[in-house]
Amino acid sequence: MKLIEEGKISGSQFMWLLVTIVLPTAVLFIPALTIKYSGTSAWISGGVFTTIWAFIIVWVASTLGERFPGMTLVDYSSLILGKFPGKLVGAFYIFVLVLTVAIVVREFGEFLVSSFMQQTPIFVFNFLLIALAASAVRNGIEVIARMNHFVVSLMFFALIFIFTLVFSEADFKNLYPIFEGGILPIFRGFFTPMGWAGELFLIFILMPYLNNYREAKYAGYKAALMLGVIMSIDIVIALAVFGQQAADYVFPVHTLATYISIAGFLERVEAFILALWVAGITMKVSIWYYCAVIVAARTFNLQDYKPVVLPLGVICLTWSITIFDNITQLVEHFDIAWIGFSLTFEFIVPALLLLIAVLRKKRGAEKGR
Amino acid sequence: MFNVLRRKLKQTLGRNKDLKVPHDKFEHGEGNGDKEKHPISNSLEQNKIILKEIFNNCSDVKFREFELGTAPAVKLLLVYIDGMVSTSDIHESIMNQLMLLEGLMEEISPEHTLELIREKLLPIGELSENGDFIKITDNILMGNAALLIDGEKTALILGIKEWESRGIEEPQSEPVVRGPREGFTERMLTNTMLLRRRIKSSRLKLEIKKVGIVSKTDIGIMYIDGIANNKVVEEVRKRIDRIKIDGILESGYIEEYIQDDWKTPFPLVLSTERPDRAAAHLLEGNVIILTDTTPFALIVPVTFFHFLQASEDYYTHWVGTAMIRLLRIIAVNISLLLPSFYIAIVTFHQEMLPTALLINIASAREGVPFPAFIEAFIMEGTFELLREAGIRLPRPVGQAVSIVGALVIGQAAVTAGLVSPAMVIIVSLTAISSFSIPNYSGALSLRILRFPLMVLAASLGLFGIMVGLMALLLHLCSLRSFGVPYISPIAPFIRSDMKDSVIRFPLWAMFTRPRLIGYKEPQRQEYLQIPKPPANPKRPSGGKERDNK
Amino acid sequence: MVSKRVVIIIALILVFFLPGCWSRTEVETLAIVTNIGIDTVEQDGHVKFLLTANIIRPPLAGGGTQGGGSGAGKPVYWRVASLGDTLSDAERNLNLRIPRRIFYGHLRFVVINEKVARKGLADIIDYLHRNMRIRPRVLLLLTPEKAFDTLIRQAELEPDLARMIDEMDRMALSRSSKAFIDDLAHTTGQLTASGIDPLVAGITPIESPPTEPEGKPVKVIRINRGGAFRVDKFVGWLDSDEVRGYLLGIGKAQSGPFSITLKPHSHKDVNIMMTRATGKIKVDTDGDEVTAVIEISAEGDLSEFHTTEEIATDEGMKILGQKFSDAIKTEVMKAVKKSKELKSDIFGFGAALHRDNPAEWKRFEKHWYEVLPRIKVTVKVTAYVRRTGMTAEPFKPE
Amino acid sequence: MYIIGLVIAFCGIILFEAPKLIKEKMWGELMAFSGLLLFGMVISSAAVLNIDVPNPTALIEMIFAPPTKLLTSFFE
Repeated sequence: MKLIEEGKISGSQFMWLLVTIVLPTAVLFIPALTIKYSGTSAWISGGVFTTIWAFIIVWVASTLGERFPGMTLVDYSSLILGKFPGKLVGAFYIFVLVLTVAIVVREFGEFLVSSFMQQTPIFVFNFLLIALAASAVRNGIEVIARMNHFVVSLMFFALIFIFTLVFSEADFKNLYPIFEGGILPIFRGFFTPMGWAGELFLIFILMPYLNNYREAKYAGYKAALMLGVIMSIDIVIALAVFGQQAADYVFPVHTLATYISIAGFLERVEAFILALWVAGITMKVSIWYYCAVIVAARTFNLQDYKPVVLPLGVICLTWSITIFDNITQLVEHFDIAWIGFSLTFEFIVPALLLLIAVLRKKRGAEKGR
Repeated sequence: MFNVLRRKLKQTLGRNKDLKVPHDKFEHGEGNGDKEKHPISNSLEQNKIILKEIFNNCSDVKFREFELGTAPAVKLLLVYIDGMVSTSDIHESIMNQLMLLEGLMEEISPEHTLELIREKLLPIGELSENGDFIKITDNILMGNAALLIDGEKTALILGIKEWESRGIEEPQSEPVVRGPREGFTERMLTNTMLLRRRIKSSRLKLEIKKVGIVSKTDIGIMYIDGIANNKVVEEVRKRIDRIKIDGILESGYIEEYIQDDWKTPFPLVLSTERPDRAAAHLLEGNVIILTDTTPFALIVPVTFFHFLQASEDYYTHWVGTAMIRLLRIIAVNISLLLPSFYIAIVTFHQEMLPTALLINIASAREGVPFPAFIEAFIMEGTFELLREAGIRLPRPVGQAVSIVGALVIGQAAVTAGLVSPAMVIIVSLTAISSFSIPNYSGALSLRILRFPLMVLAASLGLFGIMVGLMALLLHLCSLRSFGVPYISPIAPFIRSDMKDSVIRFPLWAMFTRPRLIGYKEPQRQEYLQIPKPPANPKRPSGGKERDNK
Repeated sequence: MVSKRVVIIIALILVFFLPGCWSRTEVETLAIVTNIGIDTVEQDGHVKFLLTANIIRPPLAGGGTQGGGSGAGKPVYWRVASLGDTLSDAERNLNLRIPRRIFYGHLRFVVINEKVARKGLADIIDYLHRNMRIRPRVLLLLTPEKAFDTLIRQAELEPDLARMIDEMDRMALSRSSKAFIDDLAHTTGQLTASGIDPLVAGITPIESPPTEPEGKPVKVIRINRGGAFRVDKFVGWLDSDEVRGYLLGIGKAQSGPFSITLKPHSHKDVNIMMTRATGKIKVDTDGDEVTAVIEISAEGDLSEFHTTEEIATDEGMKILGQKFSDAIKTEVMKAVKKSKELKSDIFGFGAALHRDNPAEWKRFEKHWYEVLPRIKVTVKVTAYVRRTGMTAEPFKPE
Repeated sequence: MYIIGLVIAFCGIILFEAPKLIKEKMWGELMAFSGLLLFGMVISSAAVLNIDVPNPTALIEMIFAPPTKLLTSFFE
């Protein structure tokens, strides 16, 4: 089966792509959402549990990918289920990915409008973000992977910058008591970040672009671990500095950045941090967008994926503005419906596919590459 | 676009239809795949008429007729361009030989005149035969002399090129404190000599091509066989062969035709005036393209970091160089971003400034009638104008310009209330930073990009800047120079190449060539040649002393 | 293809010029507010907020040519106030007389009137938190007089009140640990968390005798107390010693002079300068009884010695250490006593119990403010005097 | 007003992609392109003209909110 784009990425580029798939929005939203339910043990649900969950997702995705080397989810679903159901799965995933792009764009637009530029219409931010991502997507996965290398370092710099500079304000007494209400609240708090950790399911679509597909599993595990560590630190620092109050902030990490003050000189840096974060979000949107485009191209059996980039962009942009009426609806959506929805497309459908593939002994041809 | 050019060219060149030999055939010289032959006849008169017609109205082309021997006298015609050949050679090695040594002639039959002249009479190193008008014309135009012999269907081409050229001087565009003072000159053979003197290896190859339908400029492709990537060399050949243009006057012409992407503001080809730099790049596996008539050599493939390197970096201590490299990277950022950063902060993110500074800026801006963006635009524009004026003007006037300029972007503009003092600082810092980028075309691209970024900053603040930077990053990541990713040691990340990008490692640690450029023979030196004190430092010369006893 | 792309790029650039840049504001169109004061006023039977703001006057303040010291004659800040039904309303009502956009990005502190605080801080905190320009670092202060009046008091040595309070917070107050200014984030955290109550720095307005030759008396402020809260309502003041006791208890005291009596004199005759201190609170329960242990360890240097005894001995230092720890203990106990009196859990005994024993905390949480006065608090102090300064033995006049 | 911008934008997109596709006879791509673009046109014009169209998140909420609530209620 011929790939639509012949771009190839290395194992480490793949790993960083996976990190970017999750990190930029997760860092912004997860602390508040987990602390809300799990309180002081939020770092267990947001860090430890999510890592385990991410491992499961990576295992399912890369096992399927190794079974059908060189194929994306859409390709082997029609191999496993037959032609028409396979296309149906493809159509479902186009919907999922386009919607996710729209939601991610909306999230970040909301963040920008509410914390930096209140007078600017959200359309401007969404439009620019999607326009940037669209041009990145048209340039192909290799360019995205290369950009991502750059951007990941910027994001890490921003995070380390925030974390180290507010460290002196952290009061680790705020982390106690652990396991206050037993295990249940921890699980409850885990449901929201679960959707984020599960985003690693994009391995399904990106794996064929890997130089050596056997590296996918390892890279996935590494990315999952890295994400777990970052999320734990993120939640711990937010808790330690603000205590339970962190749950009331919409964007605790941003508030952390506003709280930085070193010697009365190094302060008021949040706009700078924001600027670095724009890069991360652009990359995240680009990767999701790319996956959406590839899935669409595979589902419609196209030779060239470029023609569908702009139409999908229009849909993403429109949805990014119309899907939610206000920011609370967005947060609530993550809290309720998204949990079930993300579980379905990130885990249940792929796991079922894997199960059926194993039962029907379907296997892709090993390609001599 | 190119087709149009070619068509136009053909039209203009093909107008002179009444010539016996169509004029444009001569213009499509060798290397153009022109298979048609235009042999000369054995009648000297005939040939002379044709040549005269070809060189109609070319007063500097000299036709000198003379005779060889006494019985039977053979008519000879020497054609050359005055000023491009060595007059002393004409007099002593040619005329003197042929006209005065007539006594020899009697022994030889007239059928062998050509062999005789070629083998016995002309003491000239570079000598060839040719029987085709096109080739002969080309050779005359190149500065060779053609000797036509009555009764022979071939002419002798005498390589006696000599013309005035500038001596080797210190390069103006890339001065150094430490390092060789030699620079390339306008004469290509001098330049190849300068490189050969640095790399005395038979693996250093030179391929000469003629480019330019009218100008027929010599283009030399130099590379070290076995180090340079064959594909790159092949690609260079192909791209140079593809150039169909009337004339090449500077290597910039070549540059524009061979770079991978015409839209980018970034230079995808490095140009240098310094033979040491060119030699260093040859050793790394790059290909050098020399152009006759210009001292600027082109280096391909390049990456973005090449534009932050100066040849001096490798001659001074590595710690200092490492620091200077970092400084240059900061300078790149300042020269690209500082004005837009100022605009963004002053018009959008005022909370980022320390209170005291904000108050100062606010009070300084109190009387300024323009928004910060217009203010910045005026000042940056003024500065660019001044800089341009300073370069173009003759030196004495240039100084006057700089004095006026200092007044304009200095005190006077502030006192007049046109701009705020902070803006003056911003502009001057930007200017200084852009001067500290070693490569002119690299700095130029940053200067261009500064303005769109300012627009973005003025409309969307830091977010706008970041959007601009992301677009820039996207562009940089998609660029390639002869197949090599433009920002290569960073993205894609190549650990072994980091030694010569952001900072420079000591020379002994740079034991590999850049992976994407000189990958054929990656190792360039012995491993671990770390300089060390002598093995037994306690007794540096103890052994000898004992011997004396 | 090519020309099309160029057209698109040009169009994009033009698009940016069109909308006139939504969030753009030039610096000179900003009214930079450095501090605000919040009062309530009764008008027509309604309680309205009186928002007082100090706004910087840029032409007077900076410019480089003017020295910082000449601030006494012409104040660099400008006090304006306006009424409103809510604080946001009052904020925008300021613009009925100010031609510039009110800019909170450089807000340094908020002064709240004592009476307002007695009714509850939650509304004010909500206003401060929702505004994206106000950062969590903003300092909170309580004033017994009208905040409107406090904001026109003179800042000496610094050009304006905001910088004065800022420097006090950063440099001066920790020298004695007798007062402490907390910021918005912490206060909010303590307000919303259960089992801990905030303590907000308090201002004492005073009229100081002339501070310049041939000057008039000046109205200044002094930060020398702390307002204790129960949940979000102000309940009473702690004086400066009690504030230091509180700071020692929660481990935030850094240094400070402790005057102690070595001999049964009528006056204090020794001073020990605390150089470092840590404090920890542990709370446990025994049936219905709650016990709290405050563990403090401190170090100090001898900084003044008014008797003639030989003290530079190991024994002497131990005696001094004992006295030093007694002094600390007294101060902490005073603060604890006050906390119990006011029924304000500023030490966070409840939070400590919650931390150490969440199950027990559940039992007491509902009626914690009744339990609070009954808590048995013991203070354990280990204090050492390490050095004697530049002289060892006292000078003996002979 | 906005609808004019929208029309210009869509014209731009069509001019940008379609000619090449037609020239290279990529009919499948053209179909996919026009189908998706038509959908985009419909929803974006609806958004601009303030016409209510079914919202994807509303759909998701309708399907997934009850089971999710059931799931999470076990842990509260």
